Amino acid sequence: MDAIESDLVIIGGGGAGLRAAIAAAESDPGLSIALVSKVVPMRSHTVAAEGGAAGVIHPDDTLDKHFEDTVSGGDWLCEQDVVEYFIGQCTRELTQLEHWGCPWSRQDDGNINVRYFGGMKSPRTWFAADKTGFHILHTLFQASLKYPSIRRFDEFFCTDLLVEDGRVQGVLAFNIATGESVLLRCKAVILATGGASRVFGQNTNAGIVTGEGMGMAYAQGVPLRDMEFVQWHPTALPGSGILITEGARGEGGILLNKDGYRYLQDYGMGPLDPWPRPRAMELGPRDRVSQAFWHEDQAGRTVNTPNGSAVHLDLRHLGEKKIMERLPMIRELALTFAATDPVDSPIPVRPAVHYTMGGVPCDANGATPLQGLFAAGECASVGIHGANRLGSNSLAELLVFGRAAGESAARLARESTTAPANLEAQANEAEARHLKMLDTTEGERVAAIRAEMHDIMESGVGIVRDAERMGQACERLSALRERYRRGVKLDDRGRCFNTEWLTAIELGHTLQVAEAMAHSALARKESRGAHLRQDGFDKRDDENFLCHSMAWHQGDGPPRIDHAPVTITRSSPRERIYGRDSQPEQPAREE
Amino acid sequence: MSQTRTIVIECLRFHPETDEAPYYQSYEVPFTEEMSVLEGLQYIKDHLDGTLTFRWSCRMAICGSCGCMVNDEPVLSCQTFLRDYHPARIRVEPLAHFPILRDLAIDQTDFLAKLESVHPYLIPSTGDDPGDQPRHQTPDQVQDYLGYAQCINCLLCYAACPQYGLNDAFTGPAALALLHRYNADSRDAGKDQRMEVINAEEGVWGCTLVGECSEVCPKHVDPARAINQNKIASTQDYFLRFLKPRGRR
Amino acid sequence: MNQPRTYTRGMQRWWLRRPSYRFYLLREGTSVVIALYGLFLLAGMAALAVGPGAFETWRGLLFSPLSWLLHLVVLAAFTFHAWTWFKVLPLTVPPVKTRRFPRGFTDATLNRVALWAWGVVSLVILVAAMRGLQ
Amino acid sequence: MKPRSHEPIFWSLFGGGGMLAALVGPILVLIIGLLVPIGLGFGPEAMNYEQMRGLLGHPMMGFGLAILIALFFFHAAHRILHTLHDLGVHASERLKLICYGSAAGGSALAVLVALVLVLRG
Repeated sequence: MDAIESDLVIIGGGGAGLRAAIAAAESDPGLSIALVSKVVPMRSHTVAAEGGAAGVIHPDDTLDKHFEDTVSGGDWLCEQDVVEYFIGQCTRELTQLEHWGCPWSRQDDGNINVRYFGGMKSPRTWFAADKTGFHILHTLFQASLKYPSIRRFDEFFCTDLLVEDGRVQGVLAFNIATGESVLLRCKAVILATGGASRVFGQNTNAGIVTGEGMGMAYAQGVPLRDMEFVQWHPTALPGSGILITEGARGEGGILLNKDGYRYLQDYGMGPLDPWPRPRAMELGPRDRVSQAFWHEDQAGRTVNTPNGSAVHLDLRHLGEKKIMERLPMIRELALTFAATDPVDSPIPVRPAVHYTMGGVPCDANGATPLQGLFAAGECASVGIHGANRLGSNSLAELLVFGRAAGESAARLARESTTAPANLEAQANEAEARHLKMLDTTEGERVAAIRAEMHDIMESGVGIVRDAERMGQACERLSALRERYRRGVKLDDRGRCFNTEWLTAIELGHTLQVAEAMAHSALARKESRGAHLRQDGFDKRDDENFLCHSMAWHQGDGPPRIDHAPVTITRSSPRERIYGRDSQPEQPAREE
Repeated sequence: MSQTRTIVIECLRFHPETDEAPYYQSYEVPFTEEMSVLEGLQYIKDHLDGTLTFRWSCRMAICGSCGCMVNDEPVLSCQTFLRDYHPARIRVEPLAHFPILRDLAIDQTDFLAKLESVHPYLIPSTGDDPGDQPRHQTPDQVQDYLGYAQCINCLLCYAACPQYGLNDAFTGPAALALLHRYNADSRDAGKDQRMEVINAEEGVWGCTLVGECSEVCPKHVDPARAINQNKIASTQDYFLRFLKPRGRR
Repeated sequence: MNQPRTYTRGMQRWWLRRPSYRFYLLREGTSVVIALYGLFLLAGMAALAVGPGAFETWRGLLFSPLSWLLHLVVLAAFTFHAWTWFKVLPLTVPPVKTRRFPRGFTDATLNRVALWAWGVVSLVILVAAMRGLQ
Repeated sequence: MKPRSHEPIFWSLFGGGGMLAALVGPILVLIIGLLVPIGLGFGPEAMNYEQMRGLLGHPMMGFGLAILIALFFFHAAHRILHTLHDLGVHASERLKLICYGSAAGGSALAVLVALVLVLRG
């Protein structure tokens, strides 16, 4: 097995990984940095983010408002000290991107333009038309090319963290093209592997968002935090799950049921007038808007499409000029994937899984409970999203905490004096375990196990949950993991570019993440943010559940769930009100 | 669900461990109205033949992973639909002009090296320190380069460019368009550094304006325009360099 | 780390792969006709310089029916060249001086300008020739 | 540092020839090759020896035509060289010399002839 020495290994080449790499390279040019990703960095899922990134810059906006929106949006499950740090860094990071060349949309006078997103008191979302993630990712990738100390390992698939003496000291990866394994020795590792939305069938995410980064940490005894909080984005295309940005509503789009009625007014986000205004109606938070869809669907007031029920997202009143200026990709996506031109007709949309609020717990420096391991981006649970993430906070998160993790990991690597451990035995054992899969001739196909996982999660751990169905999901996942262990039958036995094999390894991690989600959900006997129960626990219960869920890996068995306290600094839990409380004197959009 | 029909997908196959040369293999794939070529390939991988290898990720035409040749046309397989070919069979091959790694997956290292060669980042003029404020840039100034900033690096333009196929030293459409994107940015002052890339034989002069790069670009980047405008720039630079003060090349 | 073995397909008869490639080669091929026509004009000039006899031979060649038919082909080639030339012209013209063309100035505008220029120049030459070469 | 290409010289000549061939080529072919021979709009004596001597004896016309022919040659030399590359005959130094050399030779000849015509008046 080849071994490569570097000071720092970053797993994942998306927004968080690239930002971390640049931060590490800038903080110490002498440091050797390995950026390892299973895809070439610009293919990472950051590329698909559409609407924008939050940063206080509008004259009406304040850091306090950003704090309040984030904490109330997260239903008070946020780490408030971390949120405090976060809101203070966002604008600086978005400005940094501007200096690197990001083509932010501008006002006529050349200043940065911002738009409203759901749950915001003031316009705060920096955007680059409706391809914000695309522009951020490419800007970061291209900027990263300036730093000779960043060595990229494109299309290398990481499978295991190697821990010795209680510290992460290496990573086992496979070069996808050749199938050869490589041992990446290092003094610190940053996980920047993204979320796990592909645990569900109906999702807005790329095929690579499979949660194996979380799985790798989990397998090493790091708990997964708040995994029950899964975000459904309210507007995705039925069937494909392709995302229609919240920016569409930020620009003035409205949601209609089959009777052409703006149903959100019936779900605590009204009254309708005056419109538009912030934190109301279509500018409500994602959890509430998605949950309202579920109720409309139950009541039979949704539209039937060949791919299931939907409601209408109507942009017609914006006019072609504004749609082409602000939402050009949305128009293209609707035309290509839904045969609908939003200039002429409403787009059919429905909720789909979009984001994993939980993940590997870490502090504001990205440090996880495991020595030498840092996390940033969607795979991390740094604590700013709580029970429901506000749109635009995740792109800002990538930058703020990508940089923080990069700098602190660099510091650790620089100061580390421990002699390199002997990792060969561990690496060889892990490699042998993965290679053994190539010899399995009995068992089920990858696709069959994956499809069943989707079915279990969709039916058991959906938008609205109850103990019975969550319990069934837990049992079925346990059985499914057992079937996975018994063997996955591969058609492909070669080493070169064997994506079937790597997908099978990946699926092992994904199944564990799914299990952590289901068990965490079952253990939370209340409703909060995106976790909505119908079985008598339909209210928030601050007395018993104002706390994080922690899922602990237990080998082949189901996870152990316990709870950890939440840091509250200056905002005590209150009722979470949208609609009627929201500054009716202030117009939501400027023309 | 809409009605299911069947289409024959013929895929180029090549496995570096066992095959001397590529061959074709056909699969019968049931499909519905909204199924893309990518979903057809995924059906094959999931249900018929797990050895078929291809790249994909976002399935919404933004990550640039899934480019391939469908009936000799470079396309993103995620936004190309099986219904448009039925009842004829379709032939799916890896992107033309690139070395084949395996089946539909090509080796993109050459492109990545070219991307890096064009200094694809903002080079501000010295002494221009915006501090912690964003620079100003009017919507019109954004428009000057925004079109060229839409490239998703899907490589369809390279697969459409016979000049790249004939001589892979050519820097090629996407990389040169990206170069132009930064040159056209009002915040940038790095033209001189990039001129060397433009002026080289393998720079803009590798292009004979076949024009297909712009035709096949799924994001309407128009690399042909970027390259050919820079032929004028390079020509000016060639003749006017003698007039420039010494020290500036 | 080992480099993976790859397979590179050749460019044999690449122009058969797409109709647009054949169109491109046809476009490039017009240059042969342009060269031959240049030679033909040069021959006429040279004949003119040599003397009346030589020029009459050249003019006789020009007035032969075969020449007339060949000139039909030459005209087709030149016209095709002109069409393709003007079509790609907008791609090669950078926005000069002002950095930006005025709003509404598109490729189609430039194509129209080129077409008008072509028409005017052709008309002027035709009228001049009809006046001067009687 | 990548060596600078000398293509701008040849590309400029190619571009000039292409532009002229597009702008005036079709009408010249139409007049000289098609209309004059059949006498459409022109008399039977159009383009006779005397007339043409008079016309091309003028420096503007004589040298003008020579330059037009020269640019046609360079336009063609450039495209032919690249098309040969497209067809698999790669541009060696010798091939470049042949292509641009012939164009240069033809151009020199055209200018020489024009000079003779102009000097003789």
